[in-house]
Amino acid sequence: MAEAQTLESGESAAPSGYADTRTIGGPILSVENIVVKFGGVTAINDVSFDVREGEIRAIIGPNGAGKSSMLNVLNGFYKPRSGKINFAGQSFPAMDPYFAASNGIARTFQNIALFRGMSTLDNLMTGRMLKMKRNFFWQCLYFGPAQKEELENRAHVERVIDFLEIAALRRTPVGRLPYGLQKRVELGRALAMDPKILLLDEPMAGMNVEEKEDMSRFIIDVNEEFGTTVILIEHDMGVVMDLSDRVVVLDYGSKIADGTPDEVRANQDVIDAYLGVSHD
Amino acid sequence: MEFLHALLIQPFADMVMEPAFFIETLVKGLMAGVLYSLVALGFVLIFKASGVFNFAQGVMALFAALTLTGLMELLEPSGMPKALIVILAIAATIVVMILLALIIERLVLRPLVNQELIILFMATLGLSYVLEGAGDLLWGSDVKVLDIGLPTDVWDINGVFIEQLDVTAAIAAGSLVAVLAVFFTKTRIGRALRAVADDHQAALSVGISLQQIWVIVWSVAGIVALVAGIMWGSKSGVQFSLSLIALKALPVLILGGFTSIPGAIIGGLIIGVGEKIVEVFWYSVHGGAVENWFAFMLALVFLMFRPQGLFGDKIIERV
Amino acid sequence: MKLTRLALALGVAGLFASTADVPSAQAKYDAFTVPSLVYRTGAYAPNGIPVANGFLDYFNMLNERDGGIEGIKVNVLECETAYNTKQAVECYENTKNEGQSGALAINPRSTGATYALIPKTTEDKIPLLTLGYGRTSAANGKVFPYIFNPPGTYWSQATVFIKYIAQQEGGMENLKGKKIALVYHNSAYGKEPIKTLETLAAKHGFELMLLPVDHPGQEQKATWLQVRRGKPDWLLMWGWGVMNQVAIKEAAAIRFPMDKFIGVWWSGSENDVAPSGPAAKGYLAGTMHAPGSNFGALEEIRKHLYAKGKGAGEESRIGEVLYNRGLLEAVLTAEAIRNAIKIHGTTDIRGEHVRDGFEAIKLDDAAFKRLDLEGFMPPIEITCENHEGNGKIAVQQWDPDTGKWTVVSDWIEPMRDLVNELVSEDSAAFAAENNITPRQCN
Amino acid sequence: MLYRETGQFKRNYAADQQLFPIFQDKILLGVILTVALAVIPFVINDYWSKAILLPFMVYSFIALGLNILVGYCGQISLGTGGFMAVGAYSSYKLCTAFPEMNLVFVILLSGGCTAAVGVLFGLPSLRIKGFYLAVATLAAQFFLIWMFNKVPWFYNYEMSQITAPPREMFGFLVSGPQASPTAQYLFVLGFLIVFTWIALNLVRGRIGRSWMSIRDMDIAAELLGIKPLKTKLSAFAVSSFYIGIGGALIFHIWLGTVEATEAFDILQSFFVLFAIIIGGLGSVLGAYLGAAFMALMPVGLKVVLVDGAGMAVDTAKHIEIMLVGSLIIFFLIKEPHGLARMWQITKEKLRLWPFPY
Repeated sequence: MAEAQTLESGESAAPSGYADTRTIGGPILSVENIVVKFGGVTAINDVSFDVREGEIRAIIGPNGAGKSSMLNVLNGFYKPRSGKINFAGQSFPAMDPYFAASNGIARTFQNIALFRGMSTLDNLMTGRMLKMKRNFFWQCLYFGPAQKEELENRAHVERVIDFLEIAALRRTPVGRLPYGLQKRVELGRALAMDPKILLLDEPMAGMNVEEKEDMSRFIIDVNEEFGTTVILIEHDMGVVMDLSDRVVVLDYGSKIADGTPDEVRANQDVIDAYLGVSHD
Repeated sequence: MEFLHALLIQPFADMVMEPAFFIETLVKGLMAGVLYSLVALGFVLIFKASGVFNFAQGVMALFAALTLTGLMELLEPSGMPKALIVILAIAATIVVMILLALIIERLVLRPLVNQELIILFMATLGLSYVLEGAGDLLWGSDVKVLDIGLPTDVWDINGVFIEQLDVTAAIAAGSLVAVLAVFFTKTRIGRALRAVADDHQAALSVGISLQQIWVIVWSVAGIVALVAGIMWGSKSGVQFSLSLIALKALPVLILGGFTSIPGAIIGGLIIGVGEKIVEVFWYSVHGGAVENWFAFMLALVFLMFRPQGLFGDKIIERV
Repeated sequence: MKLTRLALALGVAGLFASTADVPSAQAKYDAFTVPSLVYRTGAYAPNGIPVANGFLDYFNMLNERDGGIEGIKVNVLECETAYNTKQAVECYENTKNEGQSGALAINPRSTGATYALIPKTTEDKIPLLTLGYGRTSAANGKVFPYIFNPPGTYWSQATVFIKYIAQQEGGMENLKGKKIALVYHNSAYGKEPIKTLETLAAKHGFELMLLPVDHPGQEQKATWLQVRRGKPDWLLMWGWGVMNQVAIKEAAAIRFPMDKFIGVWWSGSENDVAPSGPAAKGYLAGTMHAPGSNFGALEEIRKHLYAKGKGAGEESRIGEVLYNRGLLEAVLTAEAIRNAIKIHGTTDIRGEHVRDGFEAIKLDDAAFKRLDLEGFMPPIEITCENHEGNGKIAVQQWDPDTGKWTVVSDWIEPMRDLVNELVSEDSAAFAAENNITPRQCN
Repeated sequence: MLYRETGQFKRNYAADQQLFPIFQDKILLGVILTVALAVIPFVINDYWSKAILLPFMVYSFIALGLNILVGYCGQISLGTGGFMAVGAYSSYKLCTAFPEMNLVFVILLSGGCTAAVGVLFGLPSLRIKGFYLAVATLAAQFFLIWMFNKVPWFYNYEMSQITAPPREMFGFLVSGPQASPTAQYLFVLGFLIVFTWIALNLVRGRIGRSWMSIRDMDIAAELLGIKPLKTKLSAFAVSSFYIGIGGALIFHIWLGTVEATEAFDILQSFFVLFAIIIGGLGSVLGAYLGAAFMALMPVGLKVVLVDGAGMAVDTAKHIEIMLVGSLIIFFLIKEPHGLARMWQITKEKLRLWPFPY
């Protein structure tokens, strides 16, 4: 698994007739034996998996399986009871949110977590926060270095805006946008961070078919054009199977399957979990 | 060294050396605490049911007490026996407070439903201005003596002085809490109120009218304000300063939690006892008049360990 | 739309304010302007109302009876401060140029406002009358040429209380070993007597216990626990507002002997003792003037105002302590205006002339008789260097059965040496700090 | 038509990110600045200075500071009065300890002192949120006022009522009784203009966005790499800096004398909080509008009711209080986002007015 591999086109990831030119690298991030508990409840129980550079990795499972908790562990919002996280050449018992962000882990949220009082543009600009270094003094003056930096980052954000086709929404407070667009802005904010790894928590929940198609296209584009590794939680099986290179399946906090979409689809435990076979 | 001695040793030595005085301090602290609780209770009722931080609670106490004294003055010339006047005036004041709740719901709360909490808080501030002006305009700004026949004497129990008015206040507060407890657990409306407190949407979906609930809860808070107004007003006379007792309730609120009735009571008692003991026994350290900030500091330090207060609902963060 | 209306209101406000600032010089004034900074609202309103009424009634009575002063009516301009310094400053600026005369004298009626206005009125040459409050060292007329604080300062009063206590205890030497507690409003005002009392404590060997009470003073249990514990022989109180009522009630509750409890003259009104009912019997307070309504001038007020329905308050409240206090402010102001006219030989007077009038105030028994106020207060004499006026101070006692205050002591002379020493020390420091060269008085 | 933006194109990001991108706004601002700088100084008198303009400007300054904390960073504070007192008393100490120091530096330094105190009392904000934090900041309010009243060092062992010594700027007295209204007005105006500009710069840049992100969704902000404690404390620091300067200006320029217990009591904290809520949370313009409403409305009503309608002062005051209260409620119902939002909506209407269709 260590050496690079190339997926055959049309097998799983990209729509048919589309040549997959991506290079999937070695593991960029991995978790080992993660346990998360809230009070007496075990949300994640001894889960391990890895994510390879450049792939789209899906985490699926029924409601309450611990998927969002897993993302929360990956970017440091939850501290696991035990286990470790390997990232950026280091190993941590728990991720530090600031370290995660500054090393290129960005995410979107299941329930949109945009800054509702700010405009679309400002929301995206917050994604550039870590790239902006001018100190307080220059910020007070604005003109000079701070403005230069501001404009450079603005140019970057404008590229994301163009990419996501939300140019018309620049000045609109995001609280006033419809749901689907809010999801898109949230993706934009994550993209503005220039992420190496993008964590997407149900990016298509509550969308209609067209919106889902748009969103799928963006995810694929991001993955292909920028080579961004994507970790994706999604309920829509069709989408998951189409998009992802590999899938982890969680049920009641435990990993029950891990593999390509086809492998997972054939796994009896997964079928049981989704069809609701009772646990003993 | 001397300072450390005064800070760390002397006060405790004093407590041991003067047990009777220590007990009296404790008792007075508890009594003061009861009075704080009475005010805090009004805040909690409204916050619990509607999430509104009702800044006007203090002014409501003033308004209720002003109305009561005003009505008693009006009834005075009728020649009725004093007890009857008092009962009539109290009943009439309760009616006024209920009317007030109706008006507040109609003119302030209903148009602001679903607004952010800080906006509602701000509106209660506007309300406190209106009530303050109206109370003074209607009844005048003079000090009014409030005498509804509560005992004012002092019991001397082996050199420990206990004011009967304080004991009355404690009994009133206790019965009030008991009545409220019965109201919340045994009556249909009470259960509805708790449903609203837990989840507005859910309450609406089972057919509880938010408007009614608000009127009821503001009426109850108005009656609590009346009790607080009577207890405080009997001591100092009824005058504008009565509205400032609200400040005394704020540390109690953060200590006890904004949503807990037992919290308001226990918080009040802790604040009352704590500030009296610190004020009295550590006098040589600070030189007096530390009660105000001490209450808040106590609450603040406490909050650092339990951000939701003593009995408040646990805050769970999720994304 | 709302904004335009708001702008309109503000515009109107501006218009009024700007027209107010045009001074004109006519041959004879229509009226003298005497602003009255009142607090008929807010936390201290119960005290502010009678003071304001007494002041207003006296001038209105002069207007009704004599057609004013020297035939010129006095226009008392009330301005509401709610006992708030910021609003008082607004009031001062709003009224100081009103009318043809401009403000002839200002009564700020709060310590904070007094301090804020001392430099301003000095600059604007308008006398500031602070009757028994304000800045003590303003008694030094050389440093504070426009500030008057007759008939006595807090420092004078503190020495009088100690003298009274010594009298009751049978002599100054008996103060030794006694314990005197001071319960005070925790503000600049309440802290005023501390320095004096500390000096006296050191000199006469009594122990001083300091018990601050924070504004507003609704809740004082801790303070009175301290009193219970410290067991002082005498209690002094520098209180204000609701603090007074609660303190008297708490003192009764711990069974402190009321006749050993002396309040400053701002803690000795009917309002302060009323909520305590019979428990306040025997409570003492300082006073600068006699209580009650048995004075000719008050009769005149009844006759010329209340009988015609023109009184400022309720008739039954004429003669209350604070009503008489307001009346005294008016009497002194009127007297200063009269003096100013006499000295300068014209009725076209302004604030600076009235200052000279204040410095010529010499009210002896005969003068009080002329004013229909025989026995109202002991003689005072204000001079260029002495703005305190050497008033004497008495102690009065409350009797809830009759609902009246009675003066129970002689009119006691303060310890002038001690007070003067403190005054000159403090005023010299003020002069140095503010680059003031004390003026010459001859 | 008045606010027509058609035809005003932005050709680069710098032009798009300027403070007043719309041409009409620039004109309006120009007019206001011209009046403020070139007209008012020549016509101002004591009344306009002490009763109207200084209170308005000083409270605008303080409201601006509080709005940074509450409106932009979402941390409700009721310690404003206490922080104002820190500004006033530290400027008094600095001013009397170093009589040669220029008043501008004195005031800036006292702003710095206040910022330090603000950071200290901002520490609990990491754990405490919402109304709990609001009430907890009252600890700062009560403790600071008690301290300034209690510890004689702060008032140089004299009266706890401190008095501002006379100080000059460019040869003109700006504090003390002899200071001319023009000098005082321009002094405060200078502070106001400079620091409004700085505030505008801060809120439109990186720091402002970090504040707003904490306000809107602190968890998401943290996961973007924004450090909550640092961000909150920076808001406390900047906010307290402004409030401290405001307190120092009240002391030196407007009142000339203050006493902590009276001038900076808890009601001041509420007063400023109301100003920003009425004016508009998270809006620099809102701070100005709110301060105007809270500071000038009572004066205006007083003039109308007492001088205009000849009402008795106490009745007028009661009615004034009721009116202010009713107006607060009315504005909240009409536009919960404050006068600033109302102005924005008016502007949007004016884009088409008088031809709305």
